[in-house]
Amino acid sequence: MVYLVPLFPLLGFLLNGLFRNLSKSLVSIIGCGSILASFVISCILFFDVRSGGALPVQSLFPFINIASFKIDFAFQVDQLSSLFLLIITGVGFLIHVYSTSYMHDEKDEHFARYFAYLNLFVFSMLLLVLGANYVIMFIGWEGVGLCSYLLIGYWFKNDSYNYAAKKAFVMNRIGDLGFLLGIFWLLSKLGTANYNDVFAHTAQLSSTDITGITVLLFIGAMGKSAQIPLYTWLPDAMAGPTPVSALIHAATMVTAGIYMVARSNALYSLSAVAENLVAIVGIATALFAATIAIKQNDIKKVLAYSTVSQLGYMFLGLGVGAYTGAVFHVMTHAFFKALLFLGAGSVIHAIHNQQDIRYMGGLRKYLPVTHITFLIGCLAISGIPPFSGFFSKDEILAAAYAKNPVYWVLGVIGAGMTAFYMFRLYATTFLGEFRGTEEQKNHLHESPLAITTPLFILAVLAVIGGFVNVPEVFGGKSALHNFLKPVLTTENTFELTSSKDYMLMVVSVAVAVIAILIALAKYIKKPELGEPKGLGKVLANKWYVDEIYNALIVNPLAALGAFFKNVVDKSGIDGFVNGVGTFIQYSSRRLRLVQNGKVGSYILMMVFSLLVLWCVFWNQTYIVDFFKKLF
Amino acid sequence: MPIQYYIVLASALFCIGVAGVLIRRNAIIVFMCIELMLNSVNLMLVAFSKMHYAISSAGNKNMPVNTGTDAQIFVFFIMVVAAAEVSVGLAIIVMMYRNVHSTDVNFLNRLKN
Amino acid sequence: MNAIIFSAGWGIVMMFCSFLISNKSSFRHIAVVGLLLLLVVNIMDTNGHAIFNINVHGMLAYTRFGLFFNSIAIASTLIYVLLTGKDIERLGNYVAEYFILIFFVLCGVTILSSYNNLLMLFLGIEILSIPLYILTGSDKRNLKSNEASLKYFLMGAFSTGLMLMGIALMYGGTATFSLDVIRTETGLYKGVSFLEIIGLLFLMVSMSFKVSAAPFHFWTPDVYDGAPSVFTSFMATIVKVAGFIAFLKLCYVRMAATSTAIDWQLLFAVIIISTLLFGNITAVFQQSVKRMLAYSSIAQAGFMLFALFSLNDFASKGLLMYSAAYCLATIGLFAVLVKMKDVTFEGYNGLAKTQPVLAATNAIFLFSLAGIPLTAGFLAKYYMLAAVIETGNYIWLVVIGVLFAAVSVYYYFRVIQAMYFKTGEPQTETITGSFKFGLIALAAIIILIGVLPQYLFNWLYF
Amino acid sequence: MIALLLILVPVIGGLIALFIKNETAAKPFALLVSIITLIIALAGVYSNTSSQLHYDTSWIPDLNSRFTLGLDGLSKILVLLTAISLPIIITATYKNTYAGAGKFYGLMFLCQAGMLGVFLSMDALLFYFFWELALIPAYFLCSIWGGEKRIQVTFKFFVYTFVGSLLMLVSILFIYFKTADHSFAIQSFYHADLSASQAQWMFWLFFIALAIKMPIFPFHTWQPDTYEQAPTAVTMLLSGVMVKMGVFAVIRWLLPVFPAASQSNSSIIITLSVIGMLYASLIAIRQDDMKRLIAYSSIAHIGLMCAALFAQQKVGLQGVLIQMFNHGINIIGLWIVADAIEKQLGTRKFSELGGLAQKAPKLAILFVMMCLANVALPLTNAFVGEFLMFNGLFRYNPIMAGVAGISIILAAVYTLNMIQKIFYGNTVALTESAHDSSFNVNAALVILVIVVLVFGVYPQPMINLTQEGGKLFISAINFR
Amino acid sequence: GRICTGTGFKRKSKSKKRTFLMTATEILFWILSALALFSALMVLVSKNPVHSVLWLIIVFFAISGHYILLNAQFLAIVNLIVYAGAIMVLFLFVIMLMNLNASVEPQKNSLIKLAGVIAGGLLLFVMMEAVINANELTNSQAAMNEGDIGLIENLGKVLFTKYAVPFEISSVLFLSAMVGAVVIGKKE
Repeated sequence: MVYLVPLFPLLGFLLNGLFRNLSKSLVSIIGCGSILASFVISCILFFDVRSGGALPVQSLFPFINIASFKIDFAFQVDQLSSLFLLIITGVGFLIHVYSTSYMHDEKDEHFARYFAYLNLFVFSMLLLVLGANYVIMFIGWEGVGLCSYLLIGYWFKNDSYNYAAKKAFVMNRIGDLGFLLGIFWLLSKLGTANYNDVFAHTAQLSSTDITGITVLLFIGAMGKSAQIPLYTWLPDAMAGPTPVSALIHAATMVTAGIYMVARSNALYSLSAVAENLVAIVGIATALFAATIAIKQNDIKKVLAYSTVSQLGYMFLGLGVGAYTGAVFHVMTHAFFKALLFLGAGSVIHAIHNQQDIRYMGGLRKYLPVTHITFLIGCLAISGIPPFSGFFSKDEILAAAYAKNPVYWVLGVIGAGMTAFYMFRLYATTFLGEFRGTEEQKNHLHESPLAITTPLFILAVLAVIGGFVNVPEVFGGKSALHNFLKPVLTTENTFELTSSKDYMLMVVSVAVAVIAILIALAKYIKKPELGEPKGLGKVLANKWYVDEIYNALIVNPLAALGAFFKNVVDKSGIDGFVNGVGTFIQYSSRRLRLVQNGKVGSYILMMVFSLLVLWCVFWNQTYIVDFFKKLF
Repeated sequence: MPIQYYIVLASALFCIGVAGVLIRRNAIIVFMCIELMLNSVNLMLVAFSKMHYAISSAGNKNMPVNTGTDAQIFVFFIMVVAAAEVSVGLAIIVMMYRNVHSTDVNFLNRLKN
Repeated sequence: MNAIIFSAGWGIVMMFCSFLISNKSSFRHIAVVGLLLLLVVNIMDTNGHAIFNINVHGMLAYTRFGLFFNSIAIASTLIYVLLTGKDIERLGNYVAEYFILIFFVLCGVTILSSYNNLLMLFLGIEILSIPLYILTGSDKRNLKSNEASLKYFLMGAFSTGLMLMGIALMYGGTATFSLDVIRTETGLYKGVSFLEIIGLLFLMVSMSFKVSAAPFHFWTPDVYDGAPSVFTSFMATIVKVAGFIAFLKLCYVRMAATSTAIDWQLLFAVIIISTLLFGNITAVFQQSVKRMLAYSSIAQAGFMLFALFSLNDFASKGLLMYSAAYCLATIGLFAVLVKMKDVTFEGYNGLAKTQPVLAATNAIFLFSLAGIPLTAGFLAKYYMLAAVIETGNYIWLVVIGVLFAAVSVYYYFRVIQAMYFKTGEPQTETITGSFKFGLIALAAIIILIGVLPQYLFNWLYF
Repeated sequence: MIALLLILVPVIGGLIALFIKNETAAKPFALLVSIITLIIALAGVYSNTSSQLHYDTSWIPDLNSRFTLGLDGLSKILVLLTAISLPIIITATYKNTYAGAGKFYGLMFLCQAGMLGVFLSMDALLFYFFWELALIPAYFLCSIWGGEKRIQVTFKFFVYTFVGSLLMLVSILFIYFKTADHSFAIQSFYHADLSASQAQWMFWLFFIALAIKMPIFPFHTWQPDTYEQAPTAVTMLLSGVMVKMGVFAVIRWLLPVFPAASQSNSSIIITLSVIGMLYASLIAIRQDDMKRLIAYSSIAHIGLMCAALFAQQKVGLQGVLIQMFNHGINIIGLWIVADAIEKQLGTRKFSELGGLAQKAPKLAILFVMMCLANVALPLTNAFVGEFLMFNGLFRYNPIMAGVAGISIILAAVYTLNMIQKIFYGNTVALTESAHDSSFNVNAALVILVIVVLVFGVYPQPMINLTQEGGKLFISAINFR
Repeated sequence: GRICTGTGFKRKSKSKKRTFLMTATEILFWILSALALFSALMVLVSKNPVHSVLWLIIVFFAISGHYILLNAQFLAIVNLIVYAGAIMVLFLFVIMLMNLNASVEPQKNSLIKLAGVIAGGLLLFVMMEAVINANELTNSQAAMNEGDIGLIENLGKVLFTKYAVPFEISSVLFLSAMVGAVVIGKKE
């Protein structure tokens, strides 16, 4: 019954996609229903796994079955994947419900198209998670990339959106290339891509192999999970409808990289190089994105960069071997980041697609539910106990400390920045006075039930989500940890004295709280954000990374293409080819003048040719030798 | 007489003929030079015939030999053919003269390139 | 022997007809009858039924090869007369005489295909040439025709002079005119006489002249261009090919024998390259199809020279193959060309629209000349290349030849482009149904040979 | 018998079609013939009785060349492609009007016959015959019904390929004389004993012909012009099938006949191919003309095939075998859309198009599908092929594979460019009045999309089909 | 006259010794050769075609003289009759008919003339090479005024036995020449 999980979204996609002019209500029912169905099944599966351990690998049919290797279209449901199934289908369902109302203004066929894309996305994501080998994972991997492309460019009339979509796809493609090469490496060394076989035969791989494979795979993760240097697509991806951002660019797709690394922990744990790379890239991204987030004015951009930064945290966790922590954070992050995005969506919805926080403020009284839930989200992401974010982030930081205190320090700084920009956002959006136009003000209203319900549910999850993995220090028994143990075999276990552990927590929380207070103090006093200058300007312009990329990679390539097209191809190669023809014509025009129509000269030439023949004969030996040498 | 003398003489005549063909423009003179070439060939052939005759007769003294007759017959045929050629050639030259009142080989020069 | 006597005899018969019969068109029919008869007796001869048993004293030697070539030549002439006979009649009031001369030329051809003595070679060449001087000039009021015949005559006579000098020197070296010399290792003529080599050099030149191999080809374009198209067709095909057969025999016997002292292959390589060069390159820029065909005939000669270059089984078979393919295609092309009022490339513009049959058949003939597969021309070229490759060395020569073949496509396809892809109002003479039928039949033969050459090859064992 | 029928039916059908005067009669007839051919091909693909699949009769005993046709795993896949492509092409261009449609379709069939012959023939001389036979009709098709610059462009195409094939002929002849029994039979060719240096020379003579046909990097310039000028139906045939002749010939003839030489030259050729991939992709990014863009993308894809072949890995070979089919299907789909757009709006310039998705949603969806196949997205047919080919290349040389891999990124760039510039964005003056594609176009595209998805999700049948061909090739390599 | 026998070396040494005692044959040989060459040159240089013809006739006479020296009387006679008699008269006749007297012929420019001379000279050189390299000739003689192969009796016998076929075939040549002359010459 595993195959049912992806089957329902697929059906939903086909129904909504092929019959384009269904009524909105029907579309919504199909769209949400399919996800709900697979959610139910996922739950069943989850509890099966919980009780009976991982299910056996189910092979549907041979996908590529040739002499050198055999790749099945197989599904693998174990602790890890079942957990992700829950997250995907659960959060996915909520967001579908949310979308029914959020996208209600769209034309019928576009509405259907939207849900078709969304279902297709869920399908590919499930494929990614369920796949029992890297190839199937890669199929889902590129599938989700495609869906994000389609959904970012959902409003295809707007060219800038299309560019954003294209950028997302291409950057993902860069990562995918790395992923693909990694798979090739695996196949050429082990002749298999099944997780179980690979992890069983890691012994056959030399250290270089492992490092190469893991690094290549991680490049794939960089692309998908928006890590330095391939992160720039994610903020632009905010061009898509907000629910999409919530689902794809916050809750699920971007965590695919974490899933992949966690899934192949057996490999990563064998290569120190790879682990450090992951950790460093992770922490670097976390800080870098956080700095940028501080100066963004677009509500979704802020959230986007915070997502990038949070993903950085997760990779930090992976890098330091706290796989559970990372997965844990994925879960909690899914809750609160989805919550935040949906909240932002509700806000945007309320004030007619205004996304700039400079023209918001004082929404507290207009959107109470949104306000509360959003606040919860902020607290959760800032890591304030007892909200879910606290537990997951704390686990990562603790592991980081155990690995290398420097990581921890940086992590805490990042946490502080996170708290700061989140509450900057909160304050400028909900507190103070409304700074928008009058008629916007008049239309301000709380969003309908279809929007608020998901907010509410997610809020609840964001609050209690953390308790699934209460660490021992609080007398918890880190349930998730134990649950995932069979998969995350190489989790590196560290011992911290409980006092030190407490100390770490206190410090991080304190930093967060201080940051929050500063933010509130700063932005309640003067919520108007002036033009940034100095460093602020640089941050506001995202460290000019896009510009640098354009200058260093995009434009040179374009120029090269133009050079090839206009110079090398036209004048160079084709010029040469045509040149041969022209040369023959020219020589023809010259040579025919020999035929001057005078008998005398004809005979003269005959006589001379006779003499030439004579000379050839006279020197025949030399000439023949010459040719012998030549050929 | 040493055969070389004859070869040289005939070749000389031949080459004079060739040169004549090359440097004269009057079709008739050119044609005459060609005839001169033919005659030099004839002379050479006869010389060779006698040379081979001498050789083979030296080979066997007592009985008469007729080596070299072929060459003289050949000369005879050359003359025959030359006569035929002359009749046609002169006819052509006359035809051309009728049309353009010239026997200059370069006068008609429409066919070129 | 049959062919020689009958061709000469039928010529004389027609001489009498010429003043007995006044109706022009009847001569054509008589000629056709004669040619058929000729074909029959020749095939009889091929199968060993000689009508006259004459002691030729080794002047002539009959090989199956030569006789088979006779059949090809006669058959081609037959097709030629059938296709273009009418146009010969449009050429003044000496119709009978033209046919007579054609028969005499055939007599020369048959001599050349079976000569075994330099004297016969000389006579054959002359019998071949003298009627051609006249046919070239047969359009008496036309200055081009006059010029052509004068040039042809003067240069022809000159080359005859060279040939005779060559023969004389060879005689000096070997004391005989017969082709097969008894080369004793003892006595006077031991080894290879230098005189003979020089003589062969002269002979080579004059034969190259006859087959219009560069750099002795200069007469060809002018003469072919100036002569009346109907006779150009005849000259360019049967006569030229006959020259090749004679040359081939010379190579087989004398040059092969002297090859110890002189590397004939090298000399031929020089001649081949220059021939391909002059023929192909110069043809590219021509404006008149007729003159283009003249140059193309030089180019084709370049390919036939491959046979003389590599004297092996492929060579002789291939030369026959080539002569058949080349004759048929060229005759067809000229048959169409004669019907065109304007023989420049522009004259052919849009022929496919007005005269689809002419255009289609013409295209097939051109394909054959260009050596596109499924036509006889391809197999012909194939054999030539094969012959050279079989000799093992001079592969680069093959590559060069192939490249020039590609160049040849350029000018052949210009005609096709004109006929099919360009628009225009081509002016043609009135085309009779029978003429179209003849063309189609000719094209069919070419295709047949190209697809199933075996039917031709079954004859080719000798 | 089937093998013979496969050639006879198009030939006869074509010859008949040549003489059909009026258009209304010609089109149904053409469709009929093509479908009959397809049925025969399917029968051939699914039958395993060698008496059916092989045909052998004396042809030119004098040259020791026989009329030998054989339908093995290698040729089956391509025969299938050839047979499928024609009905689709005819359907897709059913509404186009050609002056003298009868001749048009007649020539199409002759061309098809030639290509089928190339794929089937097991005799070198026969192979060469069909090789040329396929070329001539294509030449006429392009020159008569092509665009305004057709004559020069097509002539360039013809001469270019003709030079190549003549060089190939020289090589074939040379090998012929080196075979033990002086025959053109493929097996004796595989056993011909050439000295190393000879093999080198002949290898290059042979390869150049194929390189021009495929085309490989420095020999490619004829292709964009020809594809641009030729009538789209013909372009489909050329790019969909004829290009495969080159790849096929490499597998069937070049590698087995010159194993050593192909080994020693593989690095050069792979480098060339990879350069060509990047080069073509970069140019494609800068194209403003839809047809030229597709042409260049085709060059890139073919480059990958060639590289994968000369990597000489079983995996890569397997990929090439199925990719030949897939690439044919995909590119035909792209051409169909290009044709539909050009026929409707009269331009192929991106700069003059835009926002078509609003006016022609069906076309947009189908086109996007084809494009995804073109960028080898998983679950489209191309993915499997490229996956295997890159895999083979990787086994040959990881760095090379990495460099070549850049082209899949670039492919995404130019393909998405194309989609965006034609279908997305706001409508422009030209596309304001546009309407959706006609039924026949949709039908053809839908068929293609189904093929794309089916073989994308479940490629195993095709793999099984080609396994045999792979074996043949591998064993041939192991001969000496 | 005297019959030269013996090897060329002896002869040469003899002639070296007593050059003042040349035999009549030798004297005649040298005179005739000189005459032939001189008048052949005159054929080229003389402006007036008629003169060229006359010079050419003299050349033919000289050559006939050589034939007689070589004891080929038949050819000598035929040469006189056919060439000097028939052919040259025909030439003369045509020239008269067109009254091409002196200097109607436009001269070629001297460059071409030079080229022609050079070509002729080089050709001569080539043939000299042949003579020098043909070592079998070093000491071979052309039998002067002896041997009866050149007599009509012998020639006739051979001509009508061994050479009957070519003889007959040459008639075809004459026929075609005749027809040709008619076709070309006759007024329309």
